[in-house]
Amino acid sequence: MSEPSTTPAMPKPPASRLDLRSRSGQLWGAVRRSLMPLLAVAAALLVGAILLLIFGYDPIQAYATMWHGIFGSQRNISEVLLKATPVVFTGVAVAIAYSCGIWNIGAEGQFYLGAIGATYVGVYWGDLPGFALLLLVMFAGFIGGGLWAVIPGLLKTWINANEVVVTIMLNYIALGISSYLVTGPMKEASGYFPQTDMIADAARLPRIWLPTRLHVGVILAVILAILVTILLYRTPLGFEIRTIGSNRNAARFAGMPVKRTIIIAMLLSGGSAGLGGAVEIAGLTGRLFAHISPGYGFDGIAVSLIVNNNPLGTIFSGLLFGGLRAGSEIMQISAGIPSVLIQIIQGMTIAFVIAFGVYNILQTQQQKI
Amino acid sequence: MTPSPIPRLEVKNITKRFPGVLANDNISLSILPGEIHALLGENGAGKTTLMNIVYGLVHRDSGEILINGMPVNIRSPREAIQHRVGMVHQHFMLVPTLTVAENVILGMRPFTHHLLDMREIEQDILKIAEKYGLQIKPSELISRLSVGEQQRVEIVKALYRGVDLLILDEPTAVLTPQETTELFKTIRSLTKQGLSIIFITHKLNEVMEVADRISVLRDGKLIATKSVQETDKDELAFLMVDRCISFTVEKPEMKRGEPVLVVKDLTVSDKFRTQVDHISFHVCSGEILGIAGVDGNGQNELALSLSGLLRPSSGKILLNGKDVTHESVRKLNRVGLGHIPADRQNLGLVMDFTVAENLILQRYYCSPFTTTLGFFDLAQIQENAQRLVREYDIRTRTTQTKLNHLSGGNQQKVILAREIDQKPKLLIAVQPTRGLDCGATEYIHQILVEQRNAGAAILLVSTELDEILALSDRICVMYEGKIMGELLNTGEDILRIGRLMAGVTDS
Amino acid sequence: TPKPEATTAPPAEEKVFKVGLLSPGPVHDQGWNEVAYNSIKLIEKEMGAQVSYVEIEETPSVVEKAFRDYAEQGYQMIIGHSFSFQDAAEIVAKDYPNTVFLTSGGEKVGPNLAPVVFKENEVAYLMGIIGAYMTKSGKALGIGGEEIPAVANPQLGFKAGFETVPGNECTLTYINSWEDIGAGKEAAMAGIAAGVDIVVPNANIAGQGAFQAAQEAKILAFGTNMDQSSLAPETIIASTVFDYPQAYLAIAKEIQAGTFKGGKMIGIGLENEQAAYVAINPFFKDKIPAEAMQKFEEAKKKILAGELEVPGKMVPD
Amino acid sequence: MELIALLSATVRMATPLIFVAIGETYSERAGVMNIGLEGLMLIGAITAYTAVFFTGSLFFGLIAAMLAAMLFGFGFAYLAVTIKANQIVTGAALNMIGLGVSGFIYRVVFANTGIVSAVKTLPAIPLPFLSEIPFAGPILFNQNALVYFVFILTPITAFVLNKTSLGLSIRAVGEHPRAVDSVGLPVFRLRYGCILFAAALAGLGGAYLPIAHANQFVEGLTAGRGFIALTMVPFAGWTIPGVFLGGLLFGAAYALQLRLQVAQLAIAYQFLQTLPYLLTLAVLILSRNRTEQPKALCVPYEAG
Ligand SMILES: Nc1ncnc2c1ncn2[C@@H]1O[C@H](COP(=O)(O)OP(=O)(O)OP(=O)(O)O)[C@@H](O)[C@H]1O
Ligand SMILES: Nc1ncnc2c1ncn2[C@@H]1O[C@H](COP(=O)(O)OP(=O)(O)OP(=O)(O)O)[C@@H](O)[C@H]1O
Ligand SMILES: [Mg+2]
Ligand SMILES: [Mg+2]
Repeated sequence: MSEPSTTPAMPKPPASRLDLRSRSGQLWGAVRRSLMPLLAVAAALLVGAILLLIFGYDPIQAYATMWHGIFGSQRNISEVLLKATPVVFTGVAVAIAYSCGIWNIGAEGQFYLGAIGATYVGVYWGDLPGFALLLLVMFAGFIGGGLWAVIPGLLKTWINANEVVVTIMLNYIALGISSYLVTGPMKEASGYFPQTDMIADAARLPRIWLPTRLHVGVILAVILAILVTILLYRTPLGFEIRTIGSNRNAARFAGMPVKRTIIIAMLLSGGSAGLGGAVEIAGLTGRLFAHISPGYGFDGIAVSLIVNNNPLGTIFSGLLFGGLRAGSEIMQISAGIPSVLIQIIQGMTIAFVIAFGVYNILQTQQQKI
Repeated sequence: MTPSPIPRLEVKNITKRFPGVLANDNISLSILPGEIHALLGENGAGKTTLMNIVYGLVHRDSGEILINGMPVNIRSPREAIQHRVGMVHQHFMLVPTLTVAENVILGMRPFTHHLLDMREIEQDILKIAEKYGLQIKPSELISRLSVGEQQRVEIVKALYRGVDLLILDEPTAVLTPQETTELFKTIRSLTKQGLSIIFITHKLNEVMEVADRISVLRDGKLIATKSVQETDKDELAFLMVDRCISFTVEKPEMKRGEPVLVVKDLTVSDKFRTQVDHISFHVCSGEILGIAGVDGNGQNELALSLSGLLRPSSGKILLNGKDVTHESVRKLNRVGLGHIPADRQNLGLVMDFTVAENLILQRYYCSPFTTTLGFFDLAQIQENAQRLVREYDIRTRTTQTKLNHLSGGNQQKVILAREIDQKPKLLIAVQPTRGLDCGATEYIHQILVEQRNAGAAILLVSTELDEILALSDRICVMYEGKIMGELLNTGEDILRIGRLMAGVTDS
Repeated sequence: TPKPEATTAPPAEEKVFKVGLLSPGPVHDQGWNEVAYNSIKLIEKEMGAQVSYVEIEETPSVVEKAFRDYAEQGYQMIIGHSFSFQDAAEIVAKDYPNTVFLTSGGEKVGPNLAPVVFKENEVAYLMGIIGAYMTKSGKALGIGGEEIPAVANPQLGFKAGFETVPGNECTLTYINSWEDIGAGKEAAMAGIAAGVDIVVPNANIAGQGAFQAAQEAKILAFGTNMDQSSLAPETIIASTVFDYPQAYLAIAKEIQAGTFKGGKMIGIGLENEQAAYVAINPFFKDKIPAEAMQKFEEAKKKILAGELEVPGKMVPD
Repeated sequence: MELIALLSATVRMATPLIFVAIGETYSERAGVMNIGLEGLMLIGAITAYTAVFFTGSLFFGLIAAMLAAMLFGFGFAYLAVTIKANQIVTGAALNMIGLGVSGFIYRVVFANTGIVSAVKTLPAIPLPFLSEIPFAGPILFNQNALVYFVFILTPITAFVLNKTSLGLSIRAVGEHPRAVDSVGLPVFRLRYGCILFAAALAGLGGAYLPIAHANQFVEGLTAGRGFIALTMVPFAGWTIPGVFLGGLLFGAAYALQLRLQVAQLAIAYQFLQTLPYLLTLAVLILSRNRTEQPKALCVPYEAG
């Protein structure tokens, strides 16, 4: 050893080589991590097949139908992407809040508020020039959802109110608001149905894969996931968010603005979900109904957690969810399998995915408590 | 030679590998009845791992364990307890939201029996504690205790269970000298009744004082087992780190400059009590001011309030002549305050972040880590980490290793590297060497002195009188939130300091 | 222009008459959705048609795909069983001119697109008249699942009929659920405590909680959408019946025969005695005052003659 | 009379919530959050309905409901404790499976065979003398057996949690499982036990709906009660008396909003419907209770 003996020496190869090795290790880990969910889906389908057999359905036909329903045509693929889109938005929302140590069970409500904000702008400010209107619609969605999520954020930082309670309660309140608006102040001009008027044409998201109805929202979802990943892992704000999420005391010790960061994280989290709501309105429905979401906010929780709250990962888990949902409808339509049975298979798929996935992740990072 | 008695504990060829680390490498060792067996080794040498294996908390990859000559397969602490093995852990195994008494009896009574008559239980516990001279308040919540007090609870907890073999993993790291003396008395009286003790420490003085035999681990291997008569401090230190250790700190004459920190009439209190009681003192550049005192006398609160984490209820704090009493942590950090906190895992570090991330915990938003565009410069962060790992000899596999995979000593070095690298004008160091091996301690002492020589003002808070005497230029003694007295460190006032620490004034 | 996609059914199957149903909830809900399910079952039985249904969350955005899935597979008739499916139906109908799209409720029309709308308000009005003479306290309570036209319109009709007797008052509660039987029961009990002695639940199975409460409190009730008398034989005086199965069967026959003409709302009211009527529970036949039945018949005539406009009108003349 | 009706409606609405929340309190105190309560309630509901339908025995129905929910709870425990899967997603999956399984059983056994019918329900049992106490009597002492059970269960579970060594172990395992492990207590078994206990109570809470509150089963009849019960636990600061009061508060607000709707105030009914949620929020904000959640909540335990 060349170093003088007074300073303690540790034999070690150049750090860069070590890091390189660890990076390739990470790559292998990532490959395995993405293989495991596939295995899990396979296992779930196997158990599902047994269930189908027991109840007198032909599993081969059922799965063939499902396969066709997912990959069978341009349109089917586009529908899977469409179904994945909203849950990527809500999944990213859950992931941001989780990184900051907050359980956002309220993505559902934030999605609604985003949809409401977007509809309001799209309907009542429809005269604005084209692109500006579209931007404003998206912005209104972001702000609607974001402010709704700031409420639990503020209550958390001001009085340390438990966010699980607050966000769940706010979900119900958001539903009430939506129902009130479509039956009251925002009800369509003709006054017949509990729905708003159509938003202006200029406020609609352009389609990107004619003749399917796939719209630019799916690209927005991917961009959002990428931006949030960059934010969390490549910027000071993201570092603050993650530090607070891991150890709030250490964040204070490091001089981070804890309260402010929590509020910002919640704004971004709710904003993502709200953007999802805006995309749903501007991309698909064109107007607000009392029930604009079949539970995208709740799916977002699973979508985020399955991939360990990695925003980029939500693209993949979102696709899994989109595929399952699209497959579910086609299995009912073409194979006559009741929705409840499909629900069981979906539930099991998630259970398997999480069981396999987490087992694998734990192998790479044994955590002490 | 008399036939040696059946060992109380014998481990044979124990091997344990963690991802990337061979923590225990084919270790064989035996502990005799009535023996005090010291286990020595650098931070990360594998001492705790070995003991966790014996206690069933960690599972060995291979090897054998015999208790009283019988091979046993200990897979959980329950089985260890059944074999009358007790362990006081390095990192406390106490539930903060429960009381002392609840922690002590946890797991002691079958679920089906015994409604908990807490008053009776508390009496029992007090009896045991008094018998061994350990002071505890059974009805107090753990979360309201200082680390030293918690350590006492851990010992009582083990004794309350009745054991033949007691493992003490660095029990004295957080005890005052008096408490340590008491503990040794306790240990000796226990061994008289045939109890065996395994005693892990980094303090060679203690080893020489109390141990019968000593085993030294290095890099997961057993290097040697010696009886206390056939060895000395220097040899042990050499065995541990494979080089010579100097136990005294080279300290040139102080070059005292302007006062950097001035504290005037500072008071900190919460709902329950006043922790810092109208304190005034100052620290100059180029000087180390030692704050001595028994743990739990307000030193922690003092340090926290100086670094902006705790709001003082009255008084003034001046840093470089400016009033910073109510400044934010961030601002204090920017004007040159460094802080090595006592509670490193909870305050100083983010345990599931990487080494590199922990090393930029305060300066992440500054250049060069963040570019003008507002994004991280990963290359700079990485380079910073590699440089600090090298300069401060942080033993980690990579800079991307998570902190909870580092040994305690290396975790401490991460904080030290980060704080000192910012070239603080005022460095508050609270228990900077708690739990560190003698090599690392020597190293940290050197660095603190270097900083002082370079003109930093250093506020050293330590319950280790040795450390205070070795490093300080001036010494203040705290007792119940007050400063009992201040003196220049001539190295000759040990008795007077001891009196002050006990709350006895000079008059 | 959309290209026809690869999945066309084999030619042999093309002669089979195929009917698809988009159900916005579980088809066994003993209410709204079950009615639609019964419709396709009836078509299957009577015409030997091949029928299929899909339960989708009540979210308009997912509907378009389901419409297309059926149309794509050559279904000739697709029922979208909610007014809120009409936007999607309108879009898809343009692409599949050989398929007839029907929505239960709604207003959008096209050559191969038509809503089927019952004049629920008129039938409910008549039932309200019976209620007006059966009540002792003069108070009735409607219990709705959610505020949708199929609940709000008949409620307006019932209220108008009930309040033809001066001093009578009819109020409405929403329970925000179609499944929560407990809530239906509690809503009825809240009304009972406030002096109501007639409840009119219109909330699918959740409404059965209200019948249960009425039975326990020994007050009276009316059924909605189908003859519900058997659920509480000594409590339910009468029910409004909107016979979707018969209506859809008739339409299916037209479609198969090639005589179906879209382009307008298919309104079904009292003039169609088999499809929209008040079914009186035999147990109560003799217990309804003669005066009530007289007013009932008078009102029916006036409505049919266009002399009486009942609130809650949905179908333009 | 109005007030008595309101209060007894409160008790009826609150009972299933309190059952479920008591169980979940145990589970969370032991460090396991189960958001699959809704699914477990549905399992309990369909099982009780089926069992009572075919055997006519209400008692058997309740036992069967608890056992069936425990079976699914065991699956949850296996994933969440043994496999260390993320508790939240596992709970979400449980909700799906519960909805699917209960709906499937209902269709196969009842709807498709056309034998849907009302079942017999738990009768109100007026307690002698007590039920005649003016005012309180009819509210408290003229209820069905499950309501009495909730009144008994609340103090018992509170006592066990706070005053026995089992309760001490449960409280400790949710805070610091490693400490519990280090004193030789079985961390996994404690967690399994609490999860199963919570599942049994969720089954009971679910069973209450078709055989005590109403007399029918329908897909999704729990209508979000599992989630409300879930919020009651942190709302109450993880205490048993707290969830009892929280359940009553929510039940009262629900019963009140129905009455306000009947009263035809000039307020949109949607705002009245949100009253229970707003009230819960308001109480949460105003109350001084800021208990921290158990430290190890949602953290799987990894033995050395
Ligand atoms: N351990 C904790 N658990 C729950 N909430 C906490 C915890 N620590 C802090 N908080 C919440 O976060 C807040 C952060 O406190 P603090 O006043 O230190 O923020 P700050 O860093 O000074 O932010 P700002 O400068 O914006 O005021 C606290 O007031 C409290 O509400
Ligand atoms: N759970 C774990 N996962 C991975 N590595 C571990 C784990 N526990 C310990 N190690 C590693 O094993 C080695 C031995 O650690 P151990 O805690 O036994 O050291 P020690 O001798 O007790 O050190 P100290 O004096 O600092 O307490 C260290 O390199 C440590 O990083
Ligand atoms: Mg150690
Ligand atoms: Mg502050």
